[in-house]
Formats: sequence, C-alpha cells, structure tokens
Amino acid sequence: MSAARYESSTVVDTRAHHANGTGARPGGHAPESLKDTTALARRVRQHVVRMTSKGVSAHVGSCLSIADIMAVLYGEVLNVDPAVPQWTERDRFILSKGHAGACVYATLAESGFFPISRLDDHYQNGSNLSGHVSHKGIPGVELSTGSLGHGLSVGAGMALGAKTDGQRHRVFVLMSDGECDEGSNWEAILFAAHHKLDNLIAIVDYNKLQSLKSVEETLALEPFADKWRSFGWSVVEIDGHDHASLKSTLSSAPIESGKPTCVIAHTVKGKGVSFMEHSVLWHYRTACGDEYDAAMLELEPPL
Amino acid sequence: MSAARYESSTVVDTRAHHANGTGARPGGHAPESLKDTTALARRVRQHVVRMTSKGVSAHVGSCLSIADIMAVLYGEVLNVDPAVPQWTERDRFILSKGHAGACVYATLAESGFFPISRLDDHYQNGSNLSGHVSHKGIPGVELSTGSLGHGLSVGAGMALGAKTDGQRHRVFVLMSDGECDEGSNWEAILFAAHHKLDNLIAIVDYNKLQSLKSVEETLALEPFADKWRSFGWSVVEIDGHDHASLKSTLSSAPIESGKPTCVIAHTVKGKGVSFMEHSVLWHYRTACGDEYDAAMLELEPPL
Amino acid sequence: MRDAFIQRLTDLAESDPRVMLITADLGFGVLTKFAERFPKQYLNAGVAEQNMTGLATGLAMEGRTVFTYSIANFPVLRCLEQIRNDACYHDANVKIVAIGGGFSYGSLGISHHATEDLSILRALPSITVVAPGDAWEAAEATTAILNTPGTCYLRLDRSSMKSTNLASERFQLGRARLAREGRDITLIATGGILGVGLKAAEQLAEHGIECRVLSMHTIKPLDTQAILSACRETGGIVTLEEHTIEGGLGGAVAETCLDAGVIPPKFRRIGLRAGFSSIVGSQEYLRERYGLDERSVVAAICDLLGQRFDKDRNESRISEGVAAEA
Amino acid sequence: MRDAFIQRLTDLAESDPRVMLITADLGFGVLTKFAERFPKQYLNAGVAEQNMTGLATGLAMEGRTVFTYSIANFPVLRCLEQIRNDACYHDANVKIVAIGGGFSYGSLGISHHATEDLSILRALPSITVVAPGDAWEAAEATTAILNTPGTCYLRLDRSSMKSTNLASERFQLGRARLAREGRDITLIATGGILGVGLKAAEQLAEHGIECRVLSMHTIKPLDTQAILSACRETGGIVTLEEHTIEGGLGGAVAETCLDAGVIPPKFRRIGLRAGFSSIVGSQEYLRERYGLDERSVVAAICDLLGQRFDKDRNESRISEGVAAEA
Ligand SMILES: Cc1ncc(C[n+]2csc(CCOP(=O)(O)OP(=O)(O)O)c2C)c(N)n1
Ligand SMILES: Cc1ncc(C[n+]2csc(CCOP(=O)(O)OP(=O)(O)O)c2C)c(N)n1
Ligand SMILES: [Mg+2]
Ligand SMILES: [Mg+2]
Repeated sequence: MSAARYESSTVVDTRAHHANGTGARPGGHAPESLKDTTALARRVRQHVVRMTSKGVSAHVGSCLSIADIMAVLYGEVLNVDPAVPQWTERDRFILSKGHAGACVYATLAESGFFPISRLDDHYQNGSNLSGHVSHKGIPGVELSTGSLGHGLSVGAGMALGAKTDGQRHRVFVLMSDGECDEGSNWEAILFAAHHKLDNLIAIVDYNKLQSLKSVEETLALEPFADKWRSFGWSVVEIDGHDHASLKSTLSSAPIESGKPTCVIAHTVKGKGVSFMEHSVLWHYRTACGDEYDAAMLELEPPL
Repeated sequence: MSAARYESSTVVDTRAHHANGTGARPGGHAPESLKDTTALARRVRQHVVRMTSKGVSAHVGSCLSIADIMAVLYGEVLNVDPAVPQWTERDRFILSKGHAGACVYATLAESGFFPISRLDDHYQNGSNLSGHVSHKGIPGVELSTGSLGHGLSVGAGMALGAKTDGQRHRVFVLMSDGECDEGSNWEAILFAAHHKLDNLIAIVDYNKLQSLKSVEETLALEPFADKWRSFGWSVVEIDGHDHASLKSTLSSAPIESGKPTCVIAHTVKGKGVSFMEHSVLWHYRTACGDEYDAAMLELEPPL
Repeated sequence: MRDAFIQRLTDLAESDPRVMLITADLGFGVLTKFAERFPKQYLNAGVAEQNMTGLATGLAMEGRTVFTYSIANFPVLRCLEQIRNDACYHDANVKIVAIGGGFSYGSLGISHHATEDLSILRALPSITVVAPGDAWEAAEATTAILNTPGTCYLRLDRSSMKSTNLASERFQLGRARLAREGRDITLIATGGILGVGLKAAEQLAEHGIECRVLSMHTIKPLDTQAILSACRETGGIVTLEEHTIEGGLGGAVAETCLDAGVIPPKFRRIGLRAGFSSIVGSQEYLRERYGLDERSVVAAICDLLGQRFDKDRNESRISEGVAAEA
Repeated sequence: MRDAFIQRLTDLAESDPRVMLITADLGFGVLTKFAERFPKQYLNAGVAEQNMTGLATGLAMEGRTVFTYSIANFPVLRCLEQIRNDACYHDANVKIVAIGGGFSYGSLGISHHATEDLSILRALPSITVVAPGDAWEAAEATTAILNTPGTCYLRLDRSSMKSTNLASERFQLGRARLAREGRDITLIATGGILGVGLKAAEQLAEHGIECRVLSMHTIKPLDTQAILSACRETGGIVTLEEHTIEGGLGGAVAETCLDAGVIPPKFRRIGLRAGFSSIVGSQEYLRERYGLDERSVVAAICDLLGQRFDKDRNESRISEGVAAEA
C-alpha cells in the first residue's frame, strides 16, 4: 500500500441544501440534506497524504489541518454545483492559504468537479495542479493563491459585488493563522466591516503553527478574537474538527446582520495522522515508505 | 503682510531635559527645563501657512493639525541636539504622515537645526525641501516619507536596534488617522507589541479627516483605541492641542513597561486658523491674498 | 489628461453600469462629480492600495470592469504583487490608473516621482501598459483599455500639451501614432513628454532637421513595426521618456531593434540617468534639470546627427543629463 | 546556492556582530543553525514582508547590515515601495535575499515563479542587483554585497551546477566572469542557468562552435565593457536568463550595445516569452518546456549562426520558445 496511487472512490454528491439557499442548482441534481462529511474528510485526508507523498511536496500538515473544514463546506454548506461550476448564484469559496492547494483539489474531485484520477497529476511535470491552488483548467477553483494575504481582499470584492447586485450568495475565505501577520488582510478586514459585508465569512485555520515556530513565538495573535471584534467583525470560536459545530456555524453565518463573520477554527496542524500533529516538521516533510504506510493506516476507515 | 516672506524670528532653545534623559547633549548647550511651546507652536503655524502659500502647495491643514504636537516634542520632549543632529543617543523622531513635511522643516528650523531663512526654499525649484519630508541635505530629519504607512516599521527597526544595543533613547513616530488604513502599519503594530518595544511611541494625529471625506465616512476607525489594545499596545487618548497633556504624556511614555505606547491625539485639522478648521478643503487649498492675510492675522501673537 | 480621463470615464460609466471606479482616497475635486452621479459605481477604498487592487479583482470577477485610481507609485509599487497574482494572472478586468506620471508632482518629493513604473509593469505578463501623450490620447486610451480584456495600466501625467490629433484620426492600442513626419531622424516619445518632443521637432526643422515623431502611447504590446520602419526609413532613433533609462521605452526599443537585427543608423535614449532626485521643483524645472526639456532634446539630436546648433549654455547640461555612452 | 549563502553569512556574522538576518517566516532547516548561534543577529519577522523591509531599514540606520530573506517574489514584489523609498532612497545597508529565482519552485505555481524580479529591481535607483550563477559566486556575492554600501539584491536559485571558478579567481561585483573562452559567439548568462549555458557550450564545441561564456552575475551595475568586448571580439551575443525577456538581462545588454553604437554581428535573447506558466513542474522540466534547456540553447545558437545541427525533435520547441522575431 506504499505506492501513492489512487483507488477509485465513489464521488459523493455534496450539493447540500444551503441555509440561505436561493433554490435549485442549474445542474439538475437533486440536493440532499445530509452528507457523511466525516467520511468525506477522511477520504480528503487520504488523498492529500497520497498526493504530497507522490509529489514529494510540502504542506501535508497544512492540508490535514483544514480537511474537516473543507469537507463540511463542500459536503454541507456551500451552494455549488459541480455540473455548472460557474453558476452565478453559487457560493464563492477562496482558499487564501494557497499552500494547502492539495486539499482543495481533493475536495473538489470528491465533490464531482473533476475526476478523482486527475489528483494523480498534482505537482507533476506538465500539470495544472500546482502546489499552490490555481484556477486555470481546474473547475471549481475561484481564485489562484499562494502568496499569503491576497484572498480576503478579493473575497471582499466579490461580496461587495454580490451585495450591490442584490445577490444572496455568500463568500467564504479560508485563511491561516500565520497569514494574519500580513497587513493586507487588515486592510480588507477594516474595509469589510465598514461596508457591512455580512455575506463575507472568513474562516481562520487557527492551528497555532507557522513555518518555523508556533504563532505564539513568531507573532502572537492573542487576544485574537478581540482583534477582529475591534475591527468590527462578529467572531465565533469553534473546534475546527467538530463537524457539527462547523456545520451549524457555517450554515447559519452571518452571525449578525450587517457585520462580516470571522470563524476562528481551533485546529491541529497535521490532524488525523498522529505523528504529524502539532508539528512544524510536517509543514515541509513528505511521508514516504514506512511513514507513508503508517499515515495511511491511521486514515483507514474504522471497522 | 500678504507676501509670503519670513520675518526673522529668534531661534528657541528647544533642548529640554528629557524625562528618560541619559545626560548632557554633546553640543555643549545647557538644557533648559521649560520652554514656551505655545509660542513655538504659533511660530510653526505662521511658517507653514507662509510656506504653503509661497509654494502654492497643499496640506496646510495637515500641518496645522500637528503643530502643537511638534512644538511640544521639539520644545520639551525630544532629547536632540541641533548642534549634533546625528548624536547617537538622541531620541528619534519620524514623521510618517510625510505630507506634513512643512511642519517638520519649520519646527527643525525654529529649533536651530538649520537657518529659518531656508524655509523660503520649501517647494521651490532646485530645493531639497520637498513637499513630503526628505532627509537629504536637511539636518534633523531622520526619515524621508511621503507614501503613507512606512514610518512605523522603520521606527520599530530603530527601536529594536536601540533595545538590542542597550541604548535608552526613544523612537517617536507621528502618524495620521487615514494612514491607519494601510495594512503595513498593522504589521508593524503586531510586531512591536510582540517584541515588547516599549521605547517605541506612536502618536496618531486623529483629526477625523482624510483626503476626501471624514475618517468615519471613509473607513471608520472606531473603536480605535481597542484596535491598538487588542494588538498589545498601551493606549492613551489626549487632546492633541493641549500642551500640558502632550508634555506629560509624551515625556513619561512608555505608559507600561514592556509595551509600545500609542498616543491617540484628538486634533482638529487646520487648527489655529478658524476657516481652515475641520475642513477637507484645506487639505489641498493654499491661502492666497485675503485668505492669507486673514490666516496670518489669526496667528498673530495675542496682545 | 486627468480631466480628459475622468470625463471619458463618466461617459463610459453612464452607458455601462458595470464600469466602476475605486480610488485609494485621492481625487479631491476630480472625482466628486463622478462619485455623486454614480454612487453605485464609485468607491473610496481608503488609503489601502493592496486591498483596493484585491477588491477590484474580486469585483471584476463578478462581471465588472474596475478602474483603480491613485497617485504616482501608490497604485503600482504598493500593490505590485496584487496586480501580478490577482489581476493579471486572472485576466481580470482591472484598469489601473496612476495620475502623476514622471515628475508631474515634482515638488512633492521622491515618493511622488513616478519614474520606474513603465519598466516595472511591462515586465509583468498579461498586462497592457499605456502612457498617453496628450489629452486626446488619454481619453481615447480610456475607452480602449475598457474594451481590452484583462488588466491594463494607464499612466497619466500633468503636462498639458495641446492635442495634435486629426479630426478623422482613430486611436489604436499597440499602434504608435505618427505625430509628425520626417526622415532625418525619428523621435519616439511616451507619455506627456511627447509635447516636448513635438516642440523640439519644430525647432529642429528650423535647423533643417526633419524629425519624425511617434507617440508610443502603448508600451506593451509594443508597436515593433513602427520602430523597425523608423530604422529603415529615417536616419535613426531617439527615444524620449520621463522615466528611468533602465528598461523603459528606450530599453524596449533597443530590444526590438536587436531582436530583429534591424539597426537604426543612429540611436540615442533620452531619459533619467541620475537616480533619485532629492532636488524638487516643477515638472518643467525637473525636466530641464535632467535634460528632458526641449533645448536638451534638440541639442541631443543635433549632437547625434553631428550637426552644430546654436548653443549657448546647453552643452554642459546635455553631457550631464543625456550622455549616451554607458 | 542557498546553502553556500547561509554558510558564508554565518562566517560573516561570526566576525561582525552588526550583520543581521531577518526572515519573513521562511527557512526551515536552512536558518536554524544561524538562529541558534546568533540569537541577537537573527529575527523572524513573521509573514509580513513590508514590515520586514521597513524594520531592516530602521536597523540599518542604526548601524547594522541587514539581510532580509524570503522566497521568490515575496521579499521583492510584496514590499517594492519599501525597498524603493525606505531602503534605496536612504542608501540603507539592506541586502534583500530571494531564494527560488526563476522556476526553482516550479511545481509550486505562479506565485512562486520569480521571473520578473530582475527587470523590476534594476529599474530602481540606488540598488545593486546580483544573480549568481553557481554556489561559489553565491558565496562570494554574499561577501561582496555586505561590503557594498547601500541596498543590494541577491537572487539565488536552486539549480546546482558544479562551480567552475579557478582557485585563484577573485569575484568582483559589476565584473562579468569569463566562464569559458571562445570566439564564435558569446553566451551571456545570469543566475543558475549559467550551468545550462556551460553545458550548451560544451555541446557546441562538438559542433565546432567555440562559445565564450560570461557569467553576468551583476545585472546592475552592468559590465558594459565585457559586453562591448564580446561584440567586437566574437561572432555575436546570445543572452540567457530564466526570467522574462522584457527588460531583464537581454534588455540591458541590448541597451548597452545600441547606446554605444557597438552592434554584435549576431544577437539573440533567450528567456521567457510565454507569460505566466500555469503549467507546473520541476525547474528542469519548465526550462525544457520554455526553451531554456541545453538542447534549446544549442539549437538556438546553431540557428543563429546558420549552422545545421543534429536536430531530432528540437526545432518546434525552438521556434515556440525562443523565436527572436518580435
Ligand atoms: C506572502 C507570503 N510570504 C511567505 C509565504 C511562504 N509561506 C508558505 S506557508 C507559510 C506559513 C505557514 O504558516 P500558516 O500561515 O499558519 O499556515 P498553516 O500551514 O499553518 O496553515 C509561509 C510563510 C507565502 N506563501 N506568502
Ligand atoms: C500610500 C499612500 N497613498 C496615498 C497617499 C496620498 N495621500 C496623501 S495625504 C492622504 C490622506 C490624508 O488624510 P490623513 O492620512 O488622515 O492625513 P491628515 O492630512 O489628515 O493628517 C492621502 C491619501 C499617500 N501619501 N500615500
Ligand atoms: Mg498555521
Ligand atoms: Mg486625518
């Protein structure tokens, strides 16, 4: 099982009923109300471990950190239609921490935006599936990122556009904690509150680790929620691996009308593979050989 | 009196005893303990109205807004020596809202850094005295600015350098309120708190106006003090035209050891010339003819 | 130019509600009317150029064409990565407008001297770079970039030469304008300094030198055809830009000639070689100081062609400002 | 190169306590030892490149020489105005180090393709721009920029050619290195792609073409002398850079030749013409894809010299990747 190849895996129908939903998607598939997001998250984790192993690429810990958030978003929350990725009324999702691109690709593939077999191309010569998330030739990706601190401004622009046009979809931006060092975000944060963009939801993957050390040691963010609140946002702190709270929080956002919402998701970098958890090492390291086997074993479906 | 020429004006000895002072300045002048900062501020105001009038330049309102802060800094607070501008142990002062350069030049000239007659050159062809503050060829200017959002980072670097070297001088950075839109500042704000730069003092000229409209209408900053506090700074709010509170606050900063200090100075843009006060127009407009006379009349020494 | 731009943009916004203007807290007096007339198509993003550019990209992705507006280096250097990764890579309809090209804001200091923008932006992929030479070109370029898909840059400056277009003339991005015909030499100018070039050409005519003048309003994509024709049909090429000499118009022209192996009989690049100008002054003053004024251009061309001309105090300035030898 | 840099910097920091290194949250494994050994000379400024550059300026003003360190575009494009206004204008001893030049991080995507930095930075006044070709040059350049007053840029890439310096050789900023002698043509390379150039030269020798190879490690100030000598002494010039073709090494060389009126008999610029590469892959793969590999360089030079060479599948790639006609 140490070869990083993809087993065929059933595509989950992820098009859930959206809390604010404006009706049926154009693709014609009937939305279902409940998804097994736990299974989805597990498959996404398997994919990202395989993909990063095969590509000998970094950032597996960053991907595992957000697998639950991604699974709940695509499994339960986002009003998107893989059959019509550009559907106007869709919810927008931006991964601002672009280095976790593998996790987006895996989630999109599992959600039916493109064949799962394409994940094999990740990081490979001649592929579009770059390490940092890219939109070119990849259905379902809204924004290419990779430099931290870009996504929230673009998301704010999308949210403002939607509001001005009287559209009811929402814009979700998933950021990392280290990313919050970037001043560009604080420009966007100030702006979004001033313009009452309550259709904008920022999710911070608060895994407490950055590239070299902990957030605490690098540039401490606490009191983190206070920062966002003092900038005019509604803030809620949740366990970023608890699907029930992810679902209820993200489905019902905004928390307050007239304010953008920040979901501080407390997470564990490397979540799901015991030896990758809480470790800066696995920001960079790739699972090979025994390590790969051990990781995949931990991600096997429980009996 | 409508010609924008300089009357000779006595140079004030501004070298006050510094609260944290590390001793005598190298220039050999005896420090005096009390200065007439009110008179200094008035002369600075007269200069900036003359200079902007002569140069037909903008930003007179932005200069008047900080004249009191500048007068108290150079008259009472900063440990600097005009005879030895590069004295290692001097306090550092950075004008980050570089568009109020005229006010720095006027204050430096009044403080003896260079002849007052040089102020005549401001904005003129062939001059070094650019509209935005420049250090080249101008004794006493630490940093050239003009693009907003640069000064605090450089000041943080200076403060960190001083701390690492065990020096006891302080670094003052004067910013504008509109400038706080710039994310670069929030990077520096986060950094300074993390590194406990209590020798760094940011003064925000909170005159409630930016280039086109009020701060409130452009990007509201309230709750402003909370923003700084949530980023780990000590904050004090004062009347930025009250010399007594300016003096006591700035002399005794830092407020708390181990934290950088933010002084939110509530000010009036255009302060001192009634028809310039609270007006965006005078961010741009130049006083000429009758307007110039009227402005200068208001700035005459009271009988 | 600025007024011509905003006037044209007003017309465009009137007829197309998807046209939007975002300012980074600049444009007092200039944008007021636009803001009042099109409240839904106008936005002051505050003093935050990075966010402005990101916002513009997001809005463009939602079907708008968004003009971002600020002074000099702010909408370019302060947010260059946003321009590259967000706007350009996504082929977003973001149109960056910088007023104050070159020494337009000469007295304000180096933060406001926009003298490297053309080199910097033309290096980026997926962008159109335009620097109109007069008000007519500025207005026409505004329409043209609106109609050009993707990210564009419009550099406006303050100089106010009378427009020289013919009534029948059509403006085309990527096609140099023949502003004056001549065979002895070709002067290729970009931006408002075109006015200096045209006046220099008049003076040269008095010296018996007939100068072709091209307005190279589009720096990217470059009209290589016009350049190569100038090499072949005239006595040489002189480039003129209110901009650093490194990598700008002159650089692009040099690349074109050598790539094609079509060498102009004579060649000189006039631009800024002195680095930062801590000396300030009016645009006119600084042009003169750095050899970008009419007299310097005339002298440089005479020198290049080996002709003597009525020199009084010009010579020293020439050798200091526009010496061609590297 | 990265390792050569950090090793040399360690020596320099050891002997001079004013040498400092600031990273913007990058350098896992690479900077660890430095950080542990010189805690007072090391700083992680977090993911905040603008602040990093401002800090570096402030620290430099207080007597330090500060190296800023990050990947690819982050320490350059993200903080370009800080580099210009703060570091450069104040002649501050800030030394910007970008690892990952060109396609070093090819698989990571366009945010990590550093392919415009040389054009962008050489446009700025008061800066020295350096792109070493091998590990030895990288180490020597580190010392050299430390000893050069003011702001400098050091572009490192991942390619790992064996260094070719002679034991006695002295590295000099602003002076091209003669990496191989030849008279038929001169290949001028900058950065790690020098290795490709040298291998191509070997192959060309087998075709009977003797190629002079210059490592133009310093892009600014440029060694115009070496360029003009190459024009005069050899059969022409081919420039090679893992970088956009617009305004970089090739552009600077073209400017130099035309300014001096010294025209190389043959001329071609090899660099990136295709714009963003949304296609990813290893550095080697992307070089090949865009005509920057050994075979493409050999083919381009043969083509330029009008010589046939053993072509199998190369030709199409050449015309797509390195076609000289604009
Ligand atoms: C502007 C910018 N600077 C630096 C980087 C390099 N980089 C990639 S990930 C990372 C930090 C990782 O920590 P965090 O942001 O918390 O992300 P996590 O992996 O924990 O989700 C950095 C500095 C980048 N991608 N963008
Ligand atoms: C980065 C940057 N963007 C824009 C400007 C142009 N500008 C000059 S002053 C100003 C705003 C004025 O308001 P404020 O910052 O509050 O300063 P005040 O004059 O009120 O002190 C702006 C946007 C600038 N100088 N720098
Ligand atoms: Mg993290
Ligand atoms: Mg203000």
